[in-house]
Amino acid sequence: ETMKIGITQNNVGVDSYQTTYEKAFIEAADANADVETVVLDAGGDVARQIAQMEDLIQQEVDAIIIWPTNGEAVIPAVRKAHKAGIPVIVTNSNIAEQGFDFVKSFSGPDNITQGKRSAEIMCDKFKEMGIENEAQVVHITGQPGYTTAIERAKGFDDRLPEVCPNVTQIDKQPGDWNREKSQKVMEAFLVKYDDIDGVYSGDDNMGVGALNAAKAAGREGIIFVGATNFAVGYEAMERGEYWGSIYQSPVDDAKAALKTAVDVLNGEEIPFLNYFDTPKITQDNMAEFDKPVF
Amino acid sequence: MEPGTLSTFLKRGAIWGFIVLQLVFFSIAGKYLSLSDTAFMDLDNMLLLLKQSAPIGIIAVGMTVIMINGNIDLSVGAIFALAAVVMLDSMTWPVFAGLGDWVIPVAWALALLTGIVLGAINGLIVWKTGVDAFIVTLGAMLGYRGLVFMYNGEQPTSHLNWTLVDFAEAQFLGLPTAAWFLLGTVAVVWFIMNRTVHGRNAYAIGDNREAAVNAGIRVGPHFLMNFMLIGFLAALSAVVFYSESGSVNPNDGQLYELWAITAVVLGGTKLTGGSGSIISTLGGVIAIQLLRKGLGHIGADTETVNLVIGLILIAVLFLDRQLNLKGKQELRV
Amino acid sequence: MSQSTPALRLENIVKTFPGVRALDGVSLEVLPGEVHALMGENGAGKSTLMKVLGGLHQPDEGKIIVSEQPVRMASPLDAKSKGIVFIHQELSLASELTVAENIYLGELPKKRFGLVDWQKLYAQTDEILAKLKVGFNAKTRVGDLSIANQQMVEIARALTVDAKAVIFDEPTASLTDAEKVVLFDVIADLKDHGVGIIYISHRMEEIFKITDRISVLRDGSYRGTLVTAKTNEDEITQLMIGRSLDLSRNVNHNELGDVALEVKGLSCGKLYRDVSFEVRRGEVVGFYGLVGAGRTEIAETLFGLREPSAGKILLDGQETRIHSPADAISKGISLVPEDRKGQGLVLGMNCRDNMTLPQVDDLKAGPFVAEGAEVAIFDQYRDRLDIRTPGWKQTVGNLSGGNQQKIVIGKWLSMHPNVLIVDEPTRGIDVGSKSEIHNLIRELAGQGYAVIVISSEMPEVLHVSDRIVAMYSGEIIRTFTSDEVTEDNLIQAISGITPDKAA
Amino acid sequence: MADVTDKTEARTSGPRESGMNSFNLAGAGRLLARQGILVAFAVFMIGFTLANERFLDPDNIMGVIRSSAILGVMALGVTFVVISGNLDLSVGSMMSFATIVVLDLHDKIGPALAIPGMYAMVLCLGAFIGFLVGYLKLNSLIVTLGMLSAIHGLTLTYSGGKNMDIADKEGTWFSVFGQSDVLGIPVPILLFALVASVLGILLAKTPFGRKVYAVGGNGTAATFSGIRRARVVFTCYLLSAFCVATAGLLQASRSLGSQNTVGQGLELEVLAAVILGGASLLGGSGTIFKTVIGVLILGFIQNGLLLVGLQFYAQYVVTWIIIILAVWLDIAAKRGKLWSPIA
Ligand SMILES: Nc1ncnc2c1ncn2[C@@H]1O[C@H](COP(=O)(O)OP(=O)(O)OP(=O)(O)O)[C@@H](O)[C@H]1O
Ligand SMILES: Nc1ncnc2c1ncn2[C@@H]1O[C@H](COP(=O)(O)OP(=O)(O)OP(=O)(O)O)[C@@H](O)[C@H]1O
Ligand SMILES: [Mg+2]
Ligand SMILES: [Mg+2]
Repeated sequence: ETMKIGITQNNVGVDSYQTTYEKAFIEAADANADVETVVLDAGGDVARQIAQMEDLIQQEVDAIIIWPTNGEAVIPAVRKAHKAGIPVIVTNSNIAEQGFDFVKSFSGPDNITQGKRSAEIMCDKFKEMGIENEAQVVHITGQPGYTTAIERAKGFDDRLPEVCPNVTQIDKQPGDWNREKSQKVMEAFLVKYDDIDGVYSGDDNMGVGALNAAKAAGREGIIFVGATNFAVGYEAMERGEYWGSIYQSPVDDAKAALKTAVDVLNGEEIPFLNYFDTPKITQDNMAEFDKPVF
Repeated sequence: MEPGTLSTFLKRGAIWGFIVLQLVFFSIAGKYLSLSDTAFMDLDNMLLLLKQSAPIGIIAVGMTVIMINGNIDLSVGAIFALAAVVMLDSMTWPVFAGLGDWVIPVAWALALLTGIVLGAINGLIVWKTGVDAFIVTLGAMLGYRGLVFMYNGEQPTSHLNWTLVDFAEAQFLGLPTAAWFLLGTVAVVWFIMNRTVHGRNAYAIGDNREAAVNAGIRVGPHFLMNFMLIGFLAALSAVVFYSESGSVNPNDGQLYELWAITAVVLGGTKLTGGSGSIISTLGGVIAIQLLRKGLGHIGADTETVNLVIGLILIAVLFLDRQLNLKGKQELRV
Repeated sequence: MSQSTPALRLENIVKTFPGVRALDGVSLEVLPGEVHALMGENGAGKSTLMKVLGGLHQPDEGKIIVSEQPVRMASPLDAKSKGIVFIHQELSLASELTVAENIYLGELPKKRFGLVDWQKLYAQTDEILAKLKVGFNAKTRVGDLSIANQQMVEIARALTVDAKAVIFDEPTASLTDAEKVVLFDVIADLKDHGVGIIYISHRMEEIFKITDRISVLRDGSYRGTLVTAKTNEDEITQLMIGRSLDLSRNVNHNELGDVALEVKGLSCGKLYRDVSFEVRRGEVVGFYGLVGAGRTEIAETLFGLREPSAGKILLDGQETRIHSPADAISKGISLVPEDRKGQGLVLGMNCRDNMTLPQVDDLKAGPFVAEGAEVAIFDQYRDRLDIRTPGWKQTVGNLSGGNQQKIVIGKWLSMHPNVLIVDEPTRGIDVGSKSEIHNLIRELAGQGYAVIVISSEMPEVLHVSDRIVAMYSGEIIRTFTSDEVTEDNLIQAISGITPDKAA
Repeated sequence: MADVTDKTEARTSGPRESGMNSFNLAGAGRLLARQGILVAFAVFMIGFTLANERFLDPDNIMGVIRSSAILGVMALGVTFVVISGNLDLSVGSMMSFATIVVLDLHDKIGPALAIPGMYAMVLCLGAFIGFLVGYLKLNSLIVTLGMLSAIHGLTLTYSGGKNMDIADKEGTWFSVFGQSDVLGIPVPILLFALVASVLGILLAKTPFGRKVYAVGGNGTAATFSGIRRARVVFTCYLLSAFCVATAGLLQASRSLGSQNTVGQGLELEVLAAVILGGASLLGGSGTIFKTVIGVLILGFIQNGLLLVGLQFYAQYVVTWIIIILAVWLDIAAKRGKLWSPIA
């Protein structure tokens, strides 16, 4: 008897992380002879995602994996699945606590910790440079309203004053997960502020956009730190232009989600929070990591 | 024949034909390609379809009115989000603390009021400044979205009230709540457009504004009322949807304007105003929803879904034109 | 004209548009039960004056007095509520709505809660339509009607309210004789009820038939009022344009050349059947018939706008197929279409660009449009057709109706076609320019062009044509030479009474 | 240009007047009022300069124009489409496609072949849309909305959904279009100016331009005048695709790497710029010059608000108000009255 597993993803195609995730998920499912999958994409729209949950319930799949577009709005839909006796696994970014009762397990990165780690990377570098008492930082966040963007920003904003109390964050604007947009944002920052020592971006895609702006303006010596190490970010680190990031593999993310679902269906005991590790990566230790495939 | 009856219904038959075609196709293809054992045309699945059509559908009905009137409203997605924020947030306001579950109707009323007010702002600007509705609402799409973010920053606004969720998930006489709201909206707005003086005047204004003015119809108030109507319906759509989901992201409702317009045009309403049918718009909405659902059912991937939906839209338009061609006697212009 | 208090009075009305002083202190008085003609050349200001009265324009100066009370017409609605009904020169209808809804546009009968009282609406409409003796009913979609019938819908609006005064701005421009008779009955009826009527027209015979007095405008100023019974065409024309005109039947035939256009057994679905005729160089062939007889459709086929279902078209003896208007133009065919607003003009464009539109590809200086050459063409035809406009930069939409028509004619004359087809060429054109256009048509024929004139005005057809083709219901009934045609046998032919049947 | 200005006025100056609330500007003022959008532009520039003196910094001005160039080039093509009475909502999605394709081909066949290859592919898409809208006479809004989605799918299929980056970013001359300067002026600005001039002349001075206005102003009358309407519409979409391809080239060259959604949402911004410049959605009016002004206004608003340091959502609200005020001022100046004549 094969296991029928349905997945509804957030927004495939919006960036290569999510696309690579989807590919990896399908590959992993194909590799497992016991698993058949229905792969859906909500295109970032909550209503569509809820409709997809309903469709999956209606199709009587054995388990549902959800990558929530909104960690709270999907709770009633998750409850519906729960009531229908279908186990739900949340992937990548968690749903709100009120929904925990209806969920078997969460599998994914810990975005708040990621934000914190980025703050630490930045602070350590400032200390190494001896500017931890005067440095000024600008912050480019992801698409406004997205859980991942909010959590990473929160982690960074909370942690930075703890580790480097004298570093000031002088401005913060969204870059919409978009390289071009963040390049524009950075251009304006550069006009506005003569002294910028560090840039934190919600992912490397945006970080590279900001880097391009700084290069075009001929401003040097700025420390760029990002998250979700993309191939472009990795390359920029190789060139010594980009300082550090958080290593997070969509392939691991996808495999972990599928494995969790399979384990649940096999009746195995699993922890409720299944964080996979997302380590710090900087120019110093990057040799330990493979270049990201996305 | 009075306007809006059977013969016009049949004239705009292409969209219904397309729906039937889809049902047949997905049923057959589903047999081979779907993992599911249940049939695509299963009654429950069809009811679900109606329910899932509600959020865009209710807005599309309003959009039909606006477009018949010769305008367009690109701000509906933002109004949708802002009304939802007001509804969900107001349930937590201390003033209403003593109301218990009676806070629900109060929150609904506030949300609907928000929609009406936002619509009225658009309507007044269009009326008083004479700036084209496209610009006014394109601006408002940004401006209202800004208000959404102002309200609660980037955080989602949430309030899960299980009484409300249970109500929204319930079924009356076999139909889900949201489906009732959709059908009710269609019926009421159909009635307004075909049976009331306001509705008929709206058609006249969209058809030939100068003639309407010459005949002494006051164009401005009609614009205003229709913008209030679509604001109300965008809010109603939010009320229906967020009663069930309980949390709104500040980005919610983005692109709804484009999907609503697509549904309206698929239903045969002219972009230039003056003609259009509420019932056919319902057809347009269902056709789109069905397409998404069907493609999911047969397991199409993201690339294919985008590609197919785009090409199908064009194909439907093409078919519709072929069906409505008057043959060789048509003037070649 | 028994009562002496005027139904309405206009005093010293002044109205200027940027660059145009459209009305320069015009006064006018209309008595109850009087049909008062307003005449003047194209662009004299007739429509503008009526728009002031109808609340569509606010006057810069002057007073409007209705029933001895000075009033301000703030809007069309306001004017209507004060008893002024305005039947517009340009059709002002919502084509997707029904006849009934259009007649009662802006004042649909209501039940409670703002609901339309359909029963009452249709009953009232049926009553009005019965008076107008039209062949369509209250529930017909207006867009499905011919232009003439749409005009009748417009006219029907005069009968919906208790009007003090009704303004008809060139109501007969697109009507044929049968409908005109009905219209005149309607006017007589209104008159009997003491309604004051302002009647704008360029057609003398109508003026003499139905009006009591005639006021004349010239270049925006008032020229005087004549009593119809005591005046004649010459006096009016003098007042309007300052000279007299000769409007007689065409006698001087041109030398005829080869056959330029021959049509053999041409059919187009149900629109017309088995049509054959020929037009020689130097010849003017008039097409006369009732509305819907299919004349326009033949013209459209010859211009590449319709695909014929059978038959042949020969140009200079060569059989050809005409695929599109562009194709027709390249083969030397020009068409002055009957609907100037919809088919003839780009209203938002200026006069010059409209006039040179079909030849814009030929008027080039290097890769650019030769604007100087364009202005030269425009100037030439402005002078020749006496087009009243402040300059070529004026937007065509701001010209008076007649001047718009002249732009269309100029546009096609300047193409120097081999075959010129004109469909209702003088609709809305004043007498002076009309005779100028007639002369032009004759002159063109004299230069060796082949000309087809489609017209619903018998005097016009008789005046310009060498031969007259009478059509009825999509078929050619008979072709007359100008010697054999009489008004009687022409009317018989276009009513479907063939000579043998009549005999 | 004079004739073109007249055309745009015709649409907005309605035949009715109400006599009230007129702020008729006399003489020289009237001339200024005709270009209400320029006045609006000047007002915002002064406002932003007062708010932050760095706004007028030459580097900043140059920077804004450079980053507006991509949007701007697209807007030039869309101006043609809009004047011809149609819409193009597919430009954003098509720009993503162009960017991804040229980046991919760059590494496969080298930049010299990649650029014409990309143009060819994008022009094919433009031709397809032009065929549907021009020859088959399908509704342009739905066709281009459909193509927005379809081309996105195509791009995802092409790239496999992954970001596309040039392998050797330092060694390629491909970056000249987006990153280098000539005589101190960034190349994107020069290209934008070049395309704008050529298309501006094409629209205002050539028979083709005249036909575009005629087709958009009254398609039936244009046909009756022997204009091959389908061909004109088709060509407009080809021009639009050409502009999109150029924008994609600038984009790709500027960042030498891209995600699949780089152009997402630009369609509405482009349209806003075109409309802000005074083109009517009904067709038949608008000019290239005004579109350029519209593009610059949008660019400077975004930049000015960033410099002022408002929260992004406050920027949204202010942008809303500015857009409406700008257009309002523009048409109010043309009709000589503040309030609309709508009853
Ligand atoms: N909205 C407007 N803007 C500018 N000029 C106008 C406008 N309306 C009318 N005019 C000008 O005012 C003058 C009078 O026009 P009007 O339409 O009253 O003439 P008319 O006597 O009705 O002519 P016709 O017999 O051709 O209908 C014309 O020169 C016309 O160009
Ligand atoms: N009462 C009517 N209802 C519906 N269609 C009509 C009616 N009368 C005419 N038509 C159609 O409208 C079309 C155009 O008629 P139109 O009056 O232009 O014909 P025509 O012979 O060119 O007459 P004319 O040139 O005198 O106006 C024809 O195809 C005719 O069949
Ligand atoms: Mg007139
Ligand atoms: Mg005709």
